[in-house]
Amino acid sequence: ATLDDVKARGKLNCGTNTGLVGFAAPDANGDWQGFDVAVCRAVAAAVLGDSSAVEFVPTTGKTRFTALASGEIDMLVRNTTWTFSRDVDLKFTFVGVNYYDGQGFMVPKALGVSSAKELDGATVCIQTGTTTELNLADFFRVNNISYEPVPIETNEQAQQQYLAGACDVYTTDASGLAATRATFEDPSAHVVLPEIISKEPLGPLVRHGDDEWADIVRWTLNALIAAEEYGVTSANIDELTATVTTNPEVNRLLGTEGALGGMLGLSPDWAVKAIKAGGNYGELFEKYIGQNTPIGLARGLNAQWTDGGLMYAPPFR
Amino acid sequence: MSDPVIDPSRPAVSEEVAIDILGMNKWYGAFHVLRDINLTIYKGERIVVCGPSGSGKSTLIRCINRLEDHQAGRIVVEGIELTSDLKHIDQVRSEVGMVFQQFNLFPHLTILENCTLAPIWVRKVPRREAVDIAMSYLEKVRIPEQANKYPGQLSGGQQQRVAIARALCMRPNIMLFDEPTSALDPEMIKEVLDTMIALAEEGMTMICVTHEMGFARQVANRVIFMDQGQIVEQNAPEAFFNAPRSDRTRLFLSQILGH
Amino acid sequence: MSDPVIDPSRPAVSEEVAIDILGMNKWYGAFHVLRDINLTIYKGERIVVCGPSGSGKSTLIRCINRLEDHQAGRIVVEGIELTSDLKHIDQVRSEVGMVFQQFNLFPHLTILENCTLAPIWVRKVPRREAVDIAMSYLEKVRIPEQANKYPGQLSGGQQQRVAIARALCMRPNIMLFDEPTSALDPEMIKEVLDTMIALAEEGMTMICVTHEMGFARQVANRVIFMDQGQIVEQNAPEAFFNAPRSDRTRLFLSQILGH
Amino acid sequence: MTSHPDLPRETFRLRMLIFDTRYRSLTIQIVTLAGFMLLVSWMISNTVQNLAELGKPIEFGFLGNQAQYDINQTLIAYTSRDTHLRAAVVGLLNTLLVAFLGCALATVMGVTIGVLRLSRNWLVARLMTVYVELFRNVPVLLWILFFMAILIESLPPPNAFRGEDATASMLLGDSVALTNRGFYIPEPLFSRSLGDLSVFGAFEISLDLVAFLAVLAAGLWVSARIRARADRIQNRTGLRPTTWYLRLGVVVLPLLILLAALGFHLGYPELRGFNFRGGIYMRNSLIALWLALSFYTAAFIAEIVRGGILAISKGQTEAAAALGLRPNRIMSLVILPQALRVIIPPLISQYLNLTKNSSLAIAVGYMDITGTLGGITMGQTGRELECVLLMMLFYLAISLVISTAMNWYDARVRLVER
Amino acid sequence: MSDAPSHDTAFVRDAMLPPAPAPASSAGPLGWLRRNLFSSWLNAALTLLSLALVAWLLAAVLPWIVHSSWTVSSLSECRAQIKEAYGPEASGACWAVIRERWAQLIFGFYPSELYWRPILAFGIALGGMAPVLFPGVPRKVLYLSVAAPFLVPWLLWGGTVWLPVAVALGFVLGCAAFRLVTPFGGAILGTIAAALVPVMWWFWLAGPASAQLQAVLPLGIEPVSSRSFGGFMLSVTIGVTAITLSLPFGILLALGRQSRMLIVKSICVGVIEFVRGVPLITLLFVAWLLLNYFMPPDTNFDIVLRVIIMVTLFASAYVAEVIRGGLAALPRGQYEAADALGLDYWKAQRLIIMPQALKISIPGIVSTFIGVFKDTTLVSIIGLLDPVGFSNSIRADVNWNGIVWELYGFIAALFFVFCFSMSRYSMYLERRLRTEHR
Ligand SMILES: Nc1ncnc2c1ncn2[C@@H]1O[C@H](COP(=O)(O)OP(=O)(O)OP(=O)(O)O)[C@@H](O)[C@H]1O
Ligand SMILES: Nc1ncnc2c1ncn2[C@@H]1O[C@H](COP(=O)(O)OP(=O)(O)OP(=O)(O)O)[C@@H](O)[C@H]1O
Ligand SMILES: [Mg+2]
Ligand SMILES: [Mg+2]
Repeated sequence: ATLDDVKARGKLNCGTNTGLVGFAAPDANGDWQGFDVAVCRAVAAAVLGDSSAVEFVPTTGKTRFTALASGEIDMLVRNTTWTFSRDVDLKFTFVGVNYYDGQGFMVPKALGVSSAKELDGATVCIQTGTTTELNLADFFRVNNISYEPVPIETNEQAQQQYLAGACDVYTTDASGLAATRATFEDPSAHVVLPEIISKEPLGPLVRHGDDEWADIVRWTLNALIAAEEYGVTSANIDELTATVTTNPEVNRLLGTEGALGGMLGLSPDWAVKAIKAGGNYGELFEKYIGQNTPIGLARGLNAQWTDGGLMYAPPFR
Repeated sequence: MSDPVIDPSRPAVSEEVAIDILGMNKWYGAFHVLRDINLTIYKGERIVVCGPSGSGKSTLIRCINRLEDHQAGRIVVEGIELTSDLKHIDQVRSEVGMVFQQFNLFPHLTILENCTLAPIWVRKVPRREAVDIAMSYLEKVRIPEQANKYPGQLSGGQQQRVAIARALCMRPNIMLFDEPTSALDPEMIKEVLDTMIALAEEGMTMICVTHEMGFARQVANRVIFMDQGQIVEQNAPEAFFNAPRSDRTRLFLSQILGH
Repeated sequence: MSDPVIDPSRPAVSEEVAIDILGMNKWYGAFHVLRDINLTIYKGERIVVCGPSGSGKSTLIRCINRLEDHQAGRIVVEGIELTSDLKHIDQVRSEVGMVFQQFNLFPHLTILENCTLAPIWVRKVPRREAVDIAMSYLEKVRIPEQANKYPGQLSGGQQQRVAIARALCMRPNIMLFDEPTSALDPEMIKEVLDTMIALAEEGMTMICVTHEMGFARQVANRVIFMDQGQIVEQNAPEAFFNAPRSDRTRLFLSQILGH
Repeated sequence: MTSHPDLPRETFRLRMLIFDTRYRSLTIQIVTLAGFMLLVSWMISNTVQNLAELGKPIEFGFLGNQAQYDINQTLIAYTSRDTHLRAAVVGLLNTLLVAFLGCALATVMGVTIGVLRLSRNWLVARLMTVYVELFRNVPVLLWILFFMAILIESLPPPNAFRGEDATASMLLGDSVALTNRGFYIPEPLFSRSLGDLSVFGAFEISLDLVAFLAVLAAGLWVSARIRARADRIQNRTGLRPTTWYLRLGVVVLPLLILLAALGFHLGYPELRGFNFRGGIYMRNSLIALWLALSFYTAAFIAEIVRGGILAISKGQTEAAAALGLRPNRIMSLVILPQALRVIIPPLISQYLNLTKNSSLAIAVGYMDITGTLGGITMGQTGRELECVLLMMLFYLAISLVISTAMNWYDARVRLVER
Repeated sequence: MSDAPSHDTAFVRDAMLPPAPAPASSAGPLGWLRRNLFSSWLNAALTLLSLALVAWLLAAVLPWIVHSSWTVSSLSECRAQIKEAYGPEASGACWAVIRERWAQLIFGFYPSELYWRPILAFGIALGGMAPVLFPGVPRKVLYLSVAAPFLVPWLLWGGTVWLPVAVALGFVLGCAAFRLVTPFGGAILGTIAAALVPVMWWFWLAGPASAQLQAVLPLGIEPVSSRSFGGFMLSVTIGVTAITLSLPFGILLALGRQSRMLIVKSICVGVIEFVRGVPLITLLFVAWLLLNYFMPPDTNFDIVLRVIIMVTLFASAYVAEVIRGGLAALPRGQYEAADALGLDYWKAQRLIIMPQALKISIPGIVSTFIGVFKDTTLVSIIGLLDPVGFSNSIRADVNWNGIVWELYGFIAALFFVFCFSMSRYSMYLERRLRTEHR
């Protein structure tokens, strides 16, 4: 089983992007950083107790599924959209959603476009190997307008072409658009159009057929989300673990009550380690892609359900 | 040394000038290859040029059909002065045939095509006629049966004879030979020299760079000895071989005839 | 023609059979190269094989150490029949030394290494011993001082002598020579022939394809004349040269000795 | 020769399999074959087992499914509702297109550079050396990325052509627009077009093009006849009639007449909406790939051409000159026929390399076969094995065709030797 | 003399003429200019055109290179600094990104405190190749050549020292098997045994054996997984390993292709033509996507290893063709002389044929290596972080998002220096081969 393999190996093999601003990129020291990367680290911390026991495997849009299917990686966190055919036909298990996204369009303000429906005849840059290509084809066909697709291999090249005016529009997941826009010399000269033409729930996925492993990844992610909901942060977690709190849900999450960890085949404080690895979901969000980062994404759909968002961790019981 | 073999049928030399070289100088970059060459060659003369390696023999005869240009002095061939005028160069080249040490046959053409190429494209001779001429010269060099083979299929001696025939097909008035036998095996040398002797007997004006002294004695009217880009000595062959006047000539002859 | 030069010291021939060829035939594809060859060679015999080009001389001796295979008949060398059995072939090859027209020395090895290679790898002789043997044979062919040079640095005659030494280092009982002197300049031919004569005087069984008739007269016990893949005539040299019995032999000898 | 004591037929023994030269090679071959078959079948059975475990048995049915993605550069009609198979064919044609364009440009450039490298002009020769060394010592992938970046960064976007204060303008009397999306050039239009011919209901071929090609072929044929006649006249009289204007005329005039009859006119690109409309649009990706492959391959071709010309020794030129041949005749009668024999075989293998290198198209998003079949189709359907297999087959077929052509040429022109 | 020439031309030169200085038109700097740059109108025009081109290129590129910034830590700071230093219109290179990331571009994620290991490893590899590449290297260096194939991977990947020892033992076992079997089984069985025994050893026993030894006597250095390989080091590792490994396979394929045995020949021809007929990128797809399918379920090779396998296969086919050329250049007499001395096929190959054929082939092999080395950039397409791949990752860093030319320029320069010196070297080798006595 995957869990045993990972434990035997002492390392978690985690597939990520070869580079996507805010979500995965190596820093000057060669350490991978980003929102997706943090999920990997949390799982590694939960399973192995060490958030740095991760082997990051950069994958491209083309190679990611094979890497997972062939066992090259144990899990894939690479802004991958949860779709029917990937779940059913390609035989993967999506264990949750760490970012609710949707495909959007970015255009230079100077173009004077205010709606995607006005893009008839425009040249559109898209990253290949993703669902965006299919969404885009559908959107324009349905609206009966024409466009000129410019398929591009990496986000960086897309950005370069867009900035030089080689395409009028850049389309990708709205998060990506925001992240890209944030690094422009003059971000205010570009607008993200209101239309979100697709649902893009992005989340970690594992292979079919190993439910124990899927559970571990699923509940690690849920633990991060739940922790935010209950106010468990990396700052106060030591305190909360030391003294049994009044909230039994928190206690069960932190392993001070019940034996949830044991059921997963992990240590009782698995969730504590996962949360300590980088913080709870909200903390991670703020650290890598939130309002105070250059990327500056608002929580939006990704706020807790209590704040009107979609982040909703099932109960820990 | 035995007496020189003088061919009694050696034809007489006319009064007309074939080639006139006057105060000619040539440099390769800063290197002075030919120094103040003065030479008059009459129609029907057979000149043998010899001298140590690097003395400028090849350069001299290559200047005569302007494969090299000279920087000072004059060269007049058959009344045409060699300047950088293309017309003159063309005229001179079609009057002067040349045979190289390395044969330089065209390997992608048959022997016959090698021989008819220039008559057809330069002299504008009808093909049939060109073939007839070529065959007559190939017969003269005694290899008509090879006409449809390719150069690669012939021995060195045969190739050199084809090269001679090819030059003759242009019906030149003057023939230049640049060490025609030095790339050949001994038994082949003879067949080529025989061909050249036959040519000499017909009264062709010839300038031949060679170290075959037997040939020189037999056919030359005049032997020219060059060293360091200069004509050091020239004389009739018997006088040249028996009583060389310059020290350099003597030294050279002793080396050449030594073995 | 003068009397044959018979070396008084020419060693006697033993009764033991070295090579026995019986009704041997060989085809190259459909071309019948060797036709019904019957030949018995005794220990210590020196055979010279001659004949026009393409008559199958080379093929015959190449069959004897199975560089070529034969299709019918038998070849028995030193009591070992040459079949397609590898063991036998190996045995025969280490009994039979061969010298080629083109020397075929190994250019990437020194002379010494050329000579020690086979003893070390085939005979499994210790290196030191192999070097001693090699040096003794190199001395025999009179070039011990070249031992550490490479073949490319030697003249043709020296190379051929090394080739002989290399073959001898395997201490063969029989030596085959395929026109060993025909790629050499005249002055070098003599040094190689001298080496071979010395070898003959020691009583080595030798089969030699050559057109050096002087050599044949001096050392051969028997001269074999081949034509069109058949043995046309064989005889002691004096008889062979002075009184050839077949017309073809006469024609051939007149051509060969003509010049 | 009647009878000879033949070998008694040996009885077969097992050790003869190894020690008998007759059976030995048989043994080796059988062992090799068995080993090879074992290896292959082992891999196949592993694959089958692995794929079965993944629930992805090998089948090609997916090619019939809707592709659902758009392709910008197509030589045949294609929409996102067409099948994966058709998308693959679009990609295949795109590969052939860029390979053809690349080979043509690389040849022209390579020959020019190779010849210039031999120039007596010191500066030119040095510059060409720098070119050759620079291009062949840097990976072609980098060149492709470079060229793409240069096109994007250095040319104006279409909207720079717009408005009163336009910073860019079209060239050649407003007929050509060089933008950083690609080049727009005038397209041929026919007001009395013959329409299209549908082949098997799958492809449309323009009848105008067919007519054009037919007339061109006819013109070339007549021109060849005129040349043959000139040859005959030369053979007979020795004088070669001047025929170039006649030959040019029979090729060009009928074409002009045909074009006039079809109502030929040029459609100029003009800026409408976001982009230029009309005209032929050559996209950046195609141009970058084309230029990069051509510039890269040209460096190798230049070396081949230089080598070929150098291989024809100086003696050949001198001998021809000494016969009184003019330089252009020397070139056409002596140097070229020989140099071509040396040049063409390696040249053809450079063409093959260029075609194979065109698979790097994905780096700039040109939709060749690796972009469609080996890219989006493979990504969307997850049929790696089938897609890679088909791609390999396609490239193998190309290289087979090319190497057959090369062998044929080789055999035809080999110099006759002794 | 009956027919004495009617002109008395006899002549003797008493004093030799000294060489005169050449006229200005053919010597001196002016002569040089005239001859080399302005010998005709066409040439003069070409010269001027070239000069204009060079000037234009330099004018476009030089200011950018010079107006550069070396010290900042992000693109926006860099832009600000350049504007400040060279005026608002100036655009310049942000070489700072190279300063910050050069180590990554060269070593990838390799732990920085272990950089000495790859450096040492490539030093050893170079030393091991020295006897082939340079004349007059002392014989002792050959030991290094033998050790290098085991030492280099060990240094790069680290781990227990027993693994390379166990692998090396495989070769020893192979030789032993050959020695043992040949006397009674002949060369064929010997060869089969020599091939099978080490393969079995490597597959089933080498791993456990080295683990046992490690348990008994732990000797090792810190392991580094091939995931950490990246940048230029990855290119060099793939290139060097592939070429080294491709030599034995290339030799076998070439021999097979030369063979008279139809089946062996057709298999080899098939493999060679297949590999040469498809683009490397499809083989890399195979490495990434399919190689694991070909292996028994649950085997999992490292991706770098899989890429090395496929690139080796690729290089083998090209090396095989180069070696075939070398073999074809050997005269038949060499084979016959070896036969006549009683050497068997493998001994003849090893002692006589291969040393000569390989020597002739070295320039070709070096060229193949350059090609393979350049082609290693394609691994970026399957997501490995070679220099090109890494440049994308660097641009995914918020600080350096949007930087292009500096990275490409640096990478191109690295490759150029490496490949150019190699190609010069192979030309030198070719010249040496031509002049050496053979
Ligand atoms: N193209 C050239 N450039 C520079 N120097 C040259 C050139 N060709 C010949 N030389 C030099 O000019 C000198 C005369 O050369 P030439 O070939 O005329 O000598 P040669 O008398 O024919 O000698 P050989 O008997 O060796 O043919 C030599 O020193 C040679 O090195
Ligand atoms: N490998 C081969 N395949 C086909 N025919 C061959 C082969 N080798 C030799 N022959 C032919 O066999 C005949 C005998 O050749 P062989 O070399 O034995 O003649 P030879 O008497 O040694 O001639 P030479 O004096 O020229 O060496 C010749 O006609 C030759 O063309
Ligand atoms: Mg000369
Ligand atoms: Mg012979």
